[in-house]
Amino acid sequence: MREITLSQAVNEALAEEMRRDPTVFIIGEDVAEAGTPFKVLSGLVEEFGTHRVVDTPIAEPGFTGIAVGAAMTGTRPVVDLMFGDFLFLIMDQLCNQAAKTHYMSGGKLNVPLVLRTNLGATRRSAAQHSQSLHALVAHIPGLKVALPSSAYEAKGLMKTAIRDNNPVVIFEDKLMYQEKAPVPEGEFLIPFGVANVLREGHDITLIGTSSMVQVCAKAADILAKDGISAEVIDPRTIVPLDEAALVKSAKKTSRVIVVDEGHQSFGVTSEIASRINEKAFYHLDAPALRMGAMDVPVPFSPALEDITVPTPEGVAEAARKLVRGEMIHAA
Amino acid sequence: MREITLSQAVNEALAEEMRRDPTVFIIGEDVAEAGTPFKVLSGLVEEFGTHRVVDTPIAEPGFTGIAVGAAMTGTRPVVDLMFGDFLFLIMDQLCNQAAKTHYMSGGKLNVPLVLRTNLGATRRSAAQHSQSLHALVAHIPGLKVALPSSAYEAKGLMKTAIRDNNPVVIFEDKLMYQEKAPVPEGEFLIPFGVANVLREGHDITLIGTSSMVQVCAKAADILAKDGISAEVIDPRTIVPLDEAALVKSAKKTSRVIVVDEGHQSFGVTSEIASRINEKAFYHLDAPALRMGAMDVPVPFSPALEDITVPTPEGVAEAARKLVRGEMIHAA
Amino acid sequence: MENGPNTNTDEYLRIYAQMARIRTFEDNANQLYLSAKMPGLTHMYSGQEAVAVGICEALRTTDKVTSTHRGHGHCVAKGANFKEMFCELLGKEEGYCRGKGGSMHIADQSNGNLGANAIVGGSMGIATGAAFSAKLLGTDDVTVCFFGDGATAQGLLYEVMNMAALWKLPVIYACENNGYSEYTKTAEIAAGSITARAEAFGIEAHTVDGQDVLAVNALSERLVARARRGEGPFFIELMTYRYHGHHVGDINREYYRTKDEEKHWRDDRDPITLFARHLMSEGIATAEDLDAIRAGIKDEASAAVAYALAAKYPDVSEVDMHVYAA
Amino acid sequence: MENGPNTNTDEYLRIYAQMARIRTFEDNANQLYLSAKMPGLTHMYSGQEAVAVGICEALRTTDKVTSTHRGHGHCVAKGANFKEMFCELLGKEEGYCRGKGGSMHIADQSNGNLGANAIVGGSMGIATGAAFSAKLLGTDDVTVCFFGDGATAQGLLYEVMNMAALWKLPVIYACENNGYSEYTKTAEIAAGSITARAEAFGIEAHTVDGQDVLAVNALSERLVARARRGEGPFFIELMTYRYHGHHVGDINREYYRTKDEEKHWRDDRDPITLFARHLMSEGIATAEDLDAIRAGIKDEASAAVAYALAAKYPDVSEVDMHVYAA
Ligand SMILES: Cc1ncc(C[n+]2csc(CCOP(=O)(O)OP(=O)(O)O)c2C)c(N)n1
Ligand SMILES: Cc1ncc(C[n+]2csc(CCOP(=O)(O)OP(=O)(O)O)c2C)c(N)n1
Ligand SMILES: [Mg+2]
Ligand SMILES: [Mg+2]
Repeated sequence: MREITLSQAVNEALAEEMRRDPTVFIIGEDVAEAGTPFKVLSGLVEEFGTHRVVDTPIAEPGFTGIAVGAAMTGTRPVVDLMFGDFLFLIMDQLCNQAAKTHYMSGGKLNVPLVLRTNLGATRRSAAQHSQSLHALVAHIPGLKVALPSSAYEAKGLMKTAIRDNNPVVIFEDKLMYQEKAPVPEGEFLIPFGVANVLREGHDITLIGTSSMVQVCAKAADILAKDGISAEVIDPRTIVPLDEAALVKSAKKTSRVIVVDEGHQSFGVTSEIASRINEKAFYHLDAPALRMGAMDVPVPFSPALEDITVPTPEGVAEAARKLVRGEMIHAA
Repeated sequence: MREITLSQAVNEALAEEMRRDPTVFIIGEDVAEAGTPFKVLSGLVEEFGTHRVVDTPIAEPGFTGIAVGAAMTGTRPVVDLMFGDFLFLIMDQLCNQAAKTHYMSGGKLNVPLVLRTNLGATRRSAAQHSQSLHALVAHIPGLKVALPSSAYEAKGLMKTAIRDNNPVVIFEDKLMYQEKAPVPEGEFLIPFGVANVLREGHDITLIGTSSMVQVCAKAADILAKDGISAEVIDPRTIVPLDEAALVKSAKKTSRVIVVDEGHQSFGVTSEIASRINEKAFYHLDAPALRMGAMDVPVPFSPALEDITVPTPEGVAEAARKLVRGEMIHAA
Repeated sequence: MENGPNTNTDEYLRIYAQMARIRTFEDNANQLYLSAKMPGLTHMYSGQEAVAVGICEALRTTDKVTSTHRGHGHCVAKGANFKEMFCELLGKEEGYCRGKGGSMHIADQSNGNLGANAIVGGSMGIATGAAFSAKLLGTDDVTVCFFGDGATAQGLLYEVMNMAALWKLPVIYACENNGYSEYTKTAEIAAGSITARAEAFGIEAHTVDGQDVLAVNALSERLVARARRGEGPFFIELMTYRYHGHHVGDINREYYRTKDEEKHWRDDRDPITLFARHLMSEGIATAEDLDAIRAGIKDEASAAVAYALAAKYPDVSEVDMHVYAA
Repeated sequence: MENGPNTNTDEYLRIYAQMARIRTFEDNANQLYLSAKMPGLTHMYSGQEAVAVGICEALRTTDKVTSTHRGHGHCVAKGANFKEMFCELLGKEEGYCRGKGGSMHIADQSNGNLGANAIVGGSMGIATGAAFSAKLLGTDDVTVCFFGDGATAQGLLYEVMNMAALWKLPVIYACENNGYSEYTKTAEIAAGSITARAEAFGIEAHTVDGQDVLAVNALSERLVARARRGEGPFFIELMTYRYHGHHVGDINREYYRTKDEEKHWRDDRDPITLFARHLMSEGIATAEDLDAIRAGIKDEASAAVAYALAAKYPDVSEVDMHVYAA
């Protein structure tokens, strides 16, 4: 199969959907000629014109609000939010307006909006350009949250998101934009709420999201050398969450680590760990272990930044301890 | 001991701190002559003047930003955010600026700011005036989060918050403003990070926050009639969180329910349950059970709204099942 | 009073009736509150009727409006009926939003009302976005964004006006300046000039007497027609007054405004009385004609209230319906 | 060139030196990037020196500034030294922020620089709040809020200008209009007039040639003095240009601006060259004097770079220090 970058995959998904549906448009800063700073959208304005690939002023609340209103009135905006950290600027439009409109209107108004943004640290971009804020969005009923972990996932999830009649927030991993993966030529969709078992195993389950899926996969490689068989699962969307698949694996392996790049406390790992503990408690040898990013603002200094995020070695080490029954906490 | 309302308690705390420290000021909408819509601040402008009790235009991001800058330069603002739902408007100033300034400056700049706001549904105020958004704030390192559960707590925690050198968000329970509780006359502070055991028990631990502390206390009353002895704990602050006290109780009773008025998924109950499961796993008869608000926007209709929030009866019922070993999930 | 382009008798009487409908709706809503039959609080539109009606009479059904926490007036003026409105205010299943929205979120999709909003200024993006849709889809619908003087303090307004101006969107920003935001006078919270702010973004701005329904309507007809032709956006500041407190529970108001001031507006500046006088002096209608119109509306309102009181609440199973669209 | 109030030779030479310091700092920072010695990206201030220096020379040490993602110029102009700055850019413990902030968050508390900000417009509230503090505490410090033309699209600006105007705060909003926000021309993202927007809030606004350091300084001296006396706030739009790309990695720029345009600004409008010419034609300094100043600065910069390259990173134990203040 051909290999393309995550950037190209997102670009293809958008182009295909824009060809298919004339109501789909893109709005955001430097999305047209510049094709975004990450160059993800290159070429789209040439094909679809500036009325469908719309450059905005630096006014995130404003253009998100415009997208919400547009979505309520017959179009399907894809909002480009340059950095996930800017979510803090648009929370009102996203969480008070977009997320609640369908419910508050008793089902009469829809907001079929996609918000494309990103997550991930270790780019030396410091505290305001490195956050992974998907847990915040996932806490708000009415929003769906997708976390693609490869070019393939990015394409399939983006196409599903565009066709969804709800506001969907997609977080891409900044560090993955130039990473290639096999992506079939033709059209395909990836349904929301269906986890992907990347690798089967029987000693331990590693649940990873987004950037942490590869960390888990690499940890599984390390563990394999130690004779430990790790199952690796990518939930793909955290809202909706494929709880059944996660619980099933937990019951099978009886040991679970949940790895996510958001801050650990009050984060995604807590939710997933809680669900697993609730539903698979009597099958577990030890409580589901959370490995999120440290609860610190992301430091600029490379010497500090790299230790704030889970690594394959760190996950493998924790897994080894779990398998050996050495988890200190569980005393 | 005299009894005063939560409103009066907050008012007293502010007045005492403003007398003690001339750099403390209040800023927000209709805080001066009107004393806020909830009348919590009545009388303060008369004593401290309009330069220290500052009415603003309806510009939450703006006045929060002003408070952040003021806090960085020698004053101690208390920001009045009329409804917790408006947090979505100020997340950038709170989470990208206030929360990170101390860290990003390598410890050189401080932001001693208190944000007073509220939480709680069942006031028939619908989806944009009923949210309990403390989990979002708790996810962001650099912020402290206090959840007073009575007039007494409100006073002591507010005074501690004002003296803290960090941004602190205090969520008051809207429904409690007129509720009286014994509050000593003189000055007192309640330290952050020290949970309060309201009631000792040995069959089950009920951990409640804010509005849910009383729900847990009432559930304990109900349970007492059934001969079930429930321990009721109020963490008081969720950042910092008195994990040790919660884990200790969990180990003692071996059954835990965590009750909080925020949405359940990706919420406070997930965090607390995770920590208890991690640290007390082998002492538990069943996984810590989460009881948050439903994952739905808060509906206006009374017929619907009331069922979105945990009730004493609901908590008692769940507790009974836990004690009897009947938790369905735990299969 | 200025004569607008809607100069035939039917249209005049319709304008009168629409204003009377709003007033009657609010009187009933207030009564429901006072008699503890309505859940929660609500914000009365009484006094501002000429704004909503003057503007909405210049709109087509497919034109869009976005409304505010003080939204009953916009909802009625855009064509909503009493039954679904009262049902909504009482949280009943037959309400416009199945009781899930209530007063602060009432929307009427069928008439282009995209909804009230409990976030002050929260609908400014939505309105601008509806205008964006119209342009992209090539319809010639116009959107009116209603908001109060207090809402001009929200930065969102300036963000979206900038884009509306850059992209020449068919949106009209209608600022209802009723002199107060909650318990604070406008002068204390708005520096400079509100219309100059719009003009600074290159947006043509007008100020109009919001108690003169024909003046409001004449201006609106002109601007709506121009917006439809792609000459927008526009900004209108409408000088008006709310008779009641900020919300129904705001009873003691003397610390922020005098009874004399309230009396002056009610007695001398009432938009319905002023328009009735005009209709009679021009010989368009007699006092009896107008009485009959109002009586009919009162009956309709009473019937709707009775219906809504008796109507059923949504079933509890609805609580988690409509969180996500299919 | 207009003569400002700072007319003695020392001050002139200091102004020259400060501009040269910024240029030299940026040349070194760019070099660090190109040689892959600097982590991350950074935004060069070169070309805009007359703005930061013209303004900051009108300020006292206790006056405050807030800065932007393009913040090295403000930092140097407000008095910072190279060693701590380069250490910060390289993430070293001896940096102004112990390496935790980096280029986009560099702050220098000791000189009243409250910090760069990676959120466009993010510091507008902070600056206004610093002015609020000064007023409440009764100091007569003035705060200058630096931001770009692109940042005028952020609603926050209008929210805080409204309050600054209502409360007469000692703050000066300094909009550095360098013609671009990222890869987009200002005209495409700013409708109407930027200064008119401030004026609409009742704020006195000025436009000045941002390449003419004496003009900038003269205007700033006047406005700072007036702000100190409680006559603020003020707004200044400074017309300027950035020589480099949006950030150091923005190399191929021809799709959004021509090489001719860049050459015109560099050759004909360079603030340092223009000022040097003025100093020489007025007989204040010779070419040799100025060469000597620049040479001294270059040596200082090289030494600081060498120091910073050799300096140590913060210890890993620092990672969770400074999340909370004691
Ligand atoms: C973002 C936000 N801030 C504050 C409030 C509380 N609030 C509700 S209405 C109102 C006053 C609005 O004034 P104005 O815009 O003039 O409208 P009016 O009530 O006069 O119709 C305020 C402050 C709110 N609902 N939303
Ligand atoms: C809120 C926010 N939106 C977008 C960005 C990305 N961004 C960084 S700089 C910039 C352009 C800023 O333009 P301007 O304000 O004119 O400053 P200049 O770069 O020209 O100095 C943008 C869009 C950001 N950092 N913050
Ligand atoms: Mg008003
Ligand atoms: Mg610029």
